Amino acid sequence: MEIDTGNTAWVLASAALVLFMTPGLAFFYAGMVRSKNVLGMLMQNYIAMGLIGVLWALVGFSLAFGDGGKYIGNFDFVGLKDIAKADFILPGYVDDFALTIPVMAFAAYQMMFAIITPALFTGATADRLKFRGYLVFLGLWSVIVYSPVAHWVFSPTGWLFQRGALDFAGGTVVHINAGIAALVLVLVVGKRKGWPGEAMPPHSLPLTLLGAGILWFGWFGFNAGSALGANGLAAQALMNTSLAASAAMLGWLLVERIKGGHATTLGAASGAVAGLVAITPCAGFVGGVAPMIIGFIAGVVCFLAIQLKFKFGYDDSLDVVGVHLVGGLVGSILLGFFADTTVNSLGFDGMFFGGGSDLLMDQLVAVGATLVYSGVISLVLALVIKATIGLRADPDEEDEGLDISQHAEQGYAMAAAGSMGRIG
Amino acid sequence: MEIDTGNTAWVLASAALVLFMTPGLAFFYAGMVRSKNVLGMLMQNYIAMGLIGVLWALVGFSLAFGDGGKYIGNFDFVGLKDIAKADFILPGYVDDFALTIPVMAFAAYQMMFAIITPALFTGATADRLKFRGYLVFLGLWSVIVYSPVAHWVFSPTGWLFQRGALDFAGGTVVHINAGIAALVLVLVVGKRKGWPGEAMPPHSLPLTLLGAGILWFGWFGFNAGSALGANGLAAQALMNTSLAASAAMLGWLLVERIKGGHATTLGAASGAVAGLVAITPCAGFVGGVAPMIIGFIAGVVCFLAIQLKFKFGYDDSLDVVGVHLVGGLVGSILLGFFADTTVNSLGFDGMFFGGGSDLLMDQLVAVGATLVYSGVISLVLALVIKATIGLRADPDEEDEGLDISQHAEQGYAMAAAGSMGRIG
Amino acid sequence: MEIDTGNTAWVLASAALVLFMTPGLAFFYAGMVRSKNVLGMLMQNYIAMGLIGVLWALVGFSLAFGDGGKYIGNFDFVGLKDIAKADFILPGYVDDFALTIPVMAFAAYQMMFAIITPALFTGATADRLKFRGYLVFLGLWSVIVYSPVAHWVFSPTGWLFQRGALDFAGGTVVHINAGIAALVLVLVVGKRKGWPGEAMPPHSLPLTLLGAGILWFGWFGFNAGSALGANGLAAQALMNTSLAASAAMLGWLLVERIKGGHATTLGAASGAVAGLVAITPCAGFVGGVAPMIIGFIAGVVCFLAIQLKFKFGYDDSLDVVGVHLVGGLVGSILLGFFADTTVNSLGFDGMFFGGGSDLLMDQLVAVGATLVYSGVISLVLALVIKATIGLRADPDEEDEGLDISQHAEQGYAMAAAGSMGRIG
Amino acid sequence: MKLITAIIKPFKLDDVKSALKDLGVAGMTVAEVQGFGRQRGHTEVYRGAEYQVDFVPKVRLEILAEDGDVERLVDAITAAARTEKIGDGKVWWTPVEGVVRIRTGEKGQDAI
Amino acid sequence: MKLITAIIKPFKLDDVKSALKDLGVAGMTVAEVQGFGRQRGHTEVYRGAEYQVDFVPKVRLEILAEDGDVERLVDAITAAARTEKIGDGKVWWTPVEGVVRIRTGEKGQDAI
Amino acid sequence: MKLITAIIKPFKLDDVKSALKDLGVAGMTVAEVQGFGRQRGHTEVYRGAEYQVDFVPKVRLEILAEDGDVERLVDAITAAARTEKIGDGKVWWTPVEGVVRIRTGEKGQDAI
Ligand SMILES: Nc1ncnc2c1ncn2[C@@H]1O[C@H](COP(=O)(O)OP(=O)(O)O)[C@@H](O)[C@H]1O
Ligand SMILES: Nc1ncnc2c1ncn2[C@@H]1O[C@H](COP(=O)(O)OP(=O)(O)O)[C@@H](O)[C@H]1O
Ligand SMILES: Nc1ncnc2c1ncn2[C@@H]1O[C@H](COP(=O)(O)OP(=O)(O)O)[C@@H](O)[C@H]1O
Repeated sequence: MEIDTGNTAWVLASAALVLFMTPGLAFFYAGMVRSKNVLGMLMQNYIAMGLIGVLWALVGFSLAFGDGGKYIGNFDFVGLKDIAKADFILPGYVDDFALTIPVMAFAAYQMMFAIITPALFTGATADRLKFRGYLVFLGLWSVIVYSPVAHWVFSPTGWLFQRGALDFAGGTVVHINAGIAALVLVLVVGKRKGWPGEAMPPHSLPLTLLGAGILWFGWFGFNAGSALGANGLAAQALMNTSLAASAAMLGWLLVERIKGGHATTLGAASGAVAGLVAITPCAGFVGGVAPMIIGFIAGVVCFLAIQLKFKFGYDDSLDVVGVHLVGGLVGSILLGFFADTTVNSLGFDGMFFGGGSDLLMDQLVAVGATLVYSGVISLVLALVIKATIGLRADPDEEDEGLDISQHAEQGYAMAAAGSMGRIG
Repeated sequence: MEIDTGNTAWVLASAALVLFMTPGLAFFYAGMVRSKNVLGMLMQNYIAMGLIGVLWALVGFSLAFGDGGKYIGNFDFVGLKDIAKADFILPGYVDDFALTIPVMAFAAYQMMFAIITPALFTGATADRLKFRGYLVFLGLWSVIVYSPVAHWVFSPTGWLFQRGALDFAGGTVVHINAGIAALVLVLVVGKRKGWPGEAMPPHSLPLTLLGAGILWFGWFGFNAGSALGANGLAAQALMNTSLAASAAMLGWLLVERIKGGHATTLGAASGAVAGLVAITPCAGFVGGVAPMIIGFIAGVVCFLAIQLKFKFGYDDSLDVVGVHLVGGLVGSILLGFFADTTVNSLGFDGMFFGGGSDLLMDQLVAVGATLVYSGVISLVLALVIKATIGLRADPDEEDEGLDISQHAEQGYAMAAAGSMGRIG
Repeated sequence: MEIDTGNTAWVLASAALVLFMTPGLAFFYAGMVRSKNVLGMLMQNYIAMGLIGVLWALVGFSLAFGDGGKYIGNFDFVGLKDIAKADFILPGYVDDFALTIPVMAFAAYQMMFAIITPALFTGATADRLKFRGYLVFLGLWSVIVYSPVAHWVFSPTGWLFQRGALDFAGGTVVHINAGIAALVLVLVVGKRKGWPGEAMPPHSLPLTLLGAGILWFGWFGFNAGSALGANGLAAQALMNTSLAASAAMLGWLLVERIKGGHATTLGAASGAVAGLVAITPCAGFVGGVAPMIIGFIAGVVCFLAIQLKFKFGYDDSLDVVGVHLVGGLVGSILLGFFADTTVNSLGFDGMFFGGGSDLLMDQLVAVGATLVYSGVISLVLALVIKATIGLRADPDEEDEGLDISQHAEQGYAMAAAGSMGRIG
Repeated sequence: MKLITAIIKPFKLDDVKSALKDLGVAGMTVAEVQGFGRQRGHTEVYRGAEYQVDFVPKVRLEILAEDGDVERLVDAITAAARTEKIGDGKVWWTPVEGVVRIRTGEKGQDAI
Repeated sequence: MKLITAIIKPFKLDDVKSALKDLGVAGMTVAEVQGFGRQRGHTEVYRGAEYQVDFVPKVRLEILAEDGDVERLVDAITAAARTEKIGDGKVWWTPVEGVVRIRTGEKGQDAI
Repeated sequence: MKLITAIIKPFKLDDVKSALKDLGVAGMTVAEVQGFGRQRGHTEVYRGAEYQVDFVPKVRLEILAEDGDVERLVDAITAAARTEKIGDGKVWWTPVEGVVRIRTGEKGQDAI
């Protein structure tokens, strides 16, 4: 199939937008931690841009999109071998799924997804990870967990794709996948010292709002870019993405207002993100007012979900489980009801559009498979690293803060006072 | 007409850029308020991304672009009904105005304009709005004021469009429309406590500069995207946009330097925004050095205009009237002189290009109609809400700051001191 | 040649991205200075968006791309004359180099390069420049140094271009050119008071990380946009850009960890930028794992290079020489080894791809010519301005900080205390 | 020599400063502090987690004064800082045994 | 009347506050300070340049108290702030000659 | 036991700290403050609105010292903090009735 410059332009722009989401996420999270941990949080996200970029080019892409059968790719494309060739065709991307963009553009676009996915769980384990241990977990998880799951769901050669499970932009691959891993990590590393008794207010909500703004912006590349072209489907996905975020913001604020008496800015930002998460699997399969319904439900459900950590006593510090895991579940499951083939003929109809329960079942299989695989492997990885390198900072390092203890830096030095001396 | 992928790619990218302008505006404003109101300001902008997105899809788009005659659309497209259909044609968008992009892309792109327009006036009423009252005003204004005016000017079926008034990207629809509403709101809610005697310095100019940078960036989508295609006209609009911002920055700083002795960073940011506002109606109708002249004049005039509030004693806190209303007027009127059909054959020639005074007259009619309609309806809305729900925070809420009083949050918690206790 | 809408869409998006890099750079630098100089730093960058935009349209573009022979353009296109014409062809852009986008888009895209290049050196002279003197240097340098060098290297009519030197997106024109000028400025204006003895820690690393994130994002426009189309080459350039940044981050952190014991967030950001700099000349000429090798080397070399300032005692305050000059050299020279015509048939093969040493020699000539020309002219300009207007703030202005002394503003006013009185 | 310390509401600083200037006070030192007392603080909510903040922002003033001036200055501060709402703050004074002006080495009352 | 001043570790503020409340202390004033002492600070590295930071964040409390209460309050603060790790801080008290409550003008012990 | 309080220029903190260390001072407490005095502040302009800022950033030091050390320490501070430009600040000392080291409960001179 011919390369289309318009489609390519949109996917290149989308790749840039998705890359920008990782700094966005970093600030969304960093604003919520205490000032002594702001750099630790930023670093845990930025390092993903470094480490995973390299791993993706070396092996990740090949394991995710190589021609290795239904369950995992292979090593044909290590170091991005061959994919730059003009006549190169990516396994499975033929007929209906034929690419109209350079495979290199597709590989770069997918790289940005690989980068941000594990960055998501840094919010759950905020303020207490040992940098070295985190780094090892990050790299291994990306290769052993992310690439296979991406293969299952995104590659036309993957078993979940072939089974008929739908995931337009990563409800399972990104959000459920990272969300369950986050829960596992939280259980393995344990609570922050002093949680929940001690007050741990966000140190800079403006940074969090900035991050949320960048996320909303970048998510257009994430979801609408997944149309892999500049067409009506991409336009629908972009519209759906924004409407879901809008409705989710309103939903979250409404419950918040009813329960707590106030509509908060943190709630507005959190609700928007919840809606963006939930619409991710649905973006290119639903239309009309469905995105608003899905978003609104996600806003309400995620707000209620984050209260569970207090009931069950797990310290999902910045609510990655409550927002990404639960939001991903909401979207992936609701898609079984709202999917509409008049929006996308390559999809299937959900229950509300005469499709019966088949799609819903396939969605549940995809969700279940991701939960089990990612949950189990993440647990093994976390336990092994905990027992060897160590996954958690020492108690006094935690008291001192990650910025000084892990990175020998401080986030802010506003004082006029020259209370430092140069020693080297 | 055929969908063009290149044009679609540019409009999708532009939609993302314009959405990103609202966070940009939020930070541009938030940096200028006192730290106790930073979240209140951010929230007033972010909530527009939530509320207006939903309203636009439900009724706003249909009222703005439905086939309801010269003065307002209709309810044909409520809930975005029908517009996703492949063969759907938007009323009036035929022949010269035929769209080469999916109507859904156009609807999403226009949604971002609807979101940011009322967000503009939050700067004028900074630090004193009651959140609930603002929310109601925001929603009603968008439906009752924004959509009709957008219909008049943007839709080829609108009376001002047909009359021959030119507004490439929203000089009247966006800036004059929001600017006059801002003035009305200021008069209705009154001054901030302590203004002008008490010092109310910006709490974080870096945030303001960040916002200005995002605005400049996003404005390329706003203006060049309004070409609804990736072509020479879009390129001209992009060039004009940047040059006007550049020249306006220099103009503002020059007067500032002459009058106050210093060129300030706030002045640089403000000047750039003034230029971006002024070039908005002109972006696709002028060429050569005209954008620099328009921008420079806007920079000078807006700086002088913001001094008026001290003379007349209205507390246009962050100078929305001075920058957006006045800047919009400067651009819309200068267009009557600088418009050049060699730049855009669908436009008309201004006085300096042999077009006589016809265009100028039409521009004045468009400006006048917008001022009157928006001014009157905004006044009625504001007075009704003031008398019912209330539009202004209580005096002690104002003293405490909007962050705590309206949203039960604080913007910054930098202190190491654990001066909080968990109660729920 | 026909205008292609897809190519145009990508170049317009890229122009926006490159413009956004200047605020990104401003924050990357501003976070590293002390809080009393944060606005001074931001202003030195933002003013480039004002001044150079105007100068570019007036003369800069014409001097860079006008038909004036091998060494400099001419005045044919002052005020952007003629270039908007549909049938206009830019000198030299024919046959293989024929543009498929509007020349106006190309001019706007190039304007963004002209803006950011001199902004780069503000990091080297942080905290001590006199605003007025800087402004004059900025304008003159852009016209007298930037435009000619851009002509030599970028224009197909330029002598270095014709000689066969390769520079895909500005390794010589942007980074070496600005880097050597930065070194000259540092030597002319001298050290900051108290350097190196006194501690001058970054006042807000989150701002620096934000800037780095924006730079990485915008750099896709900078490098991939330089393909001037949305095609396989652009995709390769985008991939290379991201991979080089990733690998450089790892390289920098590795040395840092080995030498200092810690991997720092400032190091992660700095390493990424070093990689982005080094890949700039190579982005469209290398493939496979080459970008990772180039990036990794740049990360290591730049980290070591910045230590030199302590040995030789020049106060390159934010390491512009160490990162941009050295990084630019690393990339431009390594290109002589890694260039691969299977990636780009308009390039040449480097030593590792059977091309012999010709390309390396041409690269050295291009580097040398840029170093000499930019170095000499920058020195003359700096000395003349120092002797006349003055280039450095007075000692007590430096103590007070640039924000108050140069701009009569302060960056942050977090205090609740009303310690100010209104006087005008 | 005495040291007068006052805890006042931040927005009253300007008034107090002027009042003291009018009485010929040449200098003072001010700090941002947090006060705990009868004046109640506020509550904050983050994602449903509610916090009680007992501390309210205050400004702390220190004024070195000659023994004879204390009463006048204390009265002036009290008058200027009063809003008659809870939280107006306190003024107290303590003995000072010696003062030196760093610039000149002047001692005692010449130092202030 | 006395003024008790205490330098404590920031995360101990809540405990100290409660301890004092339990003893009926109606108010106090708190400030963020930097302490230098036996407790070592930390090092920071920026692009290879290494800095030694000798100061550690502390919280400074001031409590006006009647003469008779000083001992009890000092003991309470000491007990509540103690971690037995270096850097716990100091408590000291100084004489106060007079106090006024700004809101009411009340003097002496009625003022606190 | 005495409490020495000094108001100095921020950039002088390092020098003063070293000077005190050399005299065997084991600890001190430092705070950021704003000073008002002979040294003039600066003006700021925001969109044409001009403000006068009378306060200049200063650093406030507190050092608990034995009676016999006061003079030496005051002289050392004065010498180290002096720039001979207006705004160098003040040093004063006040009586302290008791000190406790929180960690150990040690009292008086053993506490510092
Ligand atoms: N015993 C005390 N010691 C030190 N400071 C106190 C004391 N009591 C009150 N303060 C300070 O005075 C401020 C005002 O006191 P508060 O009891 O709230 O109101 P009021 O002074 O009107 O009775 C408090 O915020 C605190 O900073
Ligand atoms: N001589 C002193 N004068 C004033 N403050 C002091 C003095 N010595 C110590 N401090 C304060 O007490 C804090 C704790 O002192 P330090 O010597 O570190 O531990 P400890 O009190 O356990 O011996 C210091 O950080 C400082 O704020
Ligand atoms: N009477 C005073 N009481 C308390 N602090 C004072 C007093 N006078 C001056 N100061 C402090 O000393 C600082 C320097 O005083 P200033 O008059 O500016 O210069 P100098 O000490 O050289 O005469 C002031 O900024 C203020 O912090």
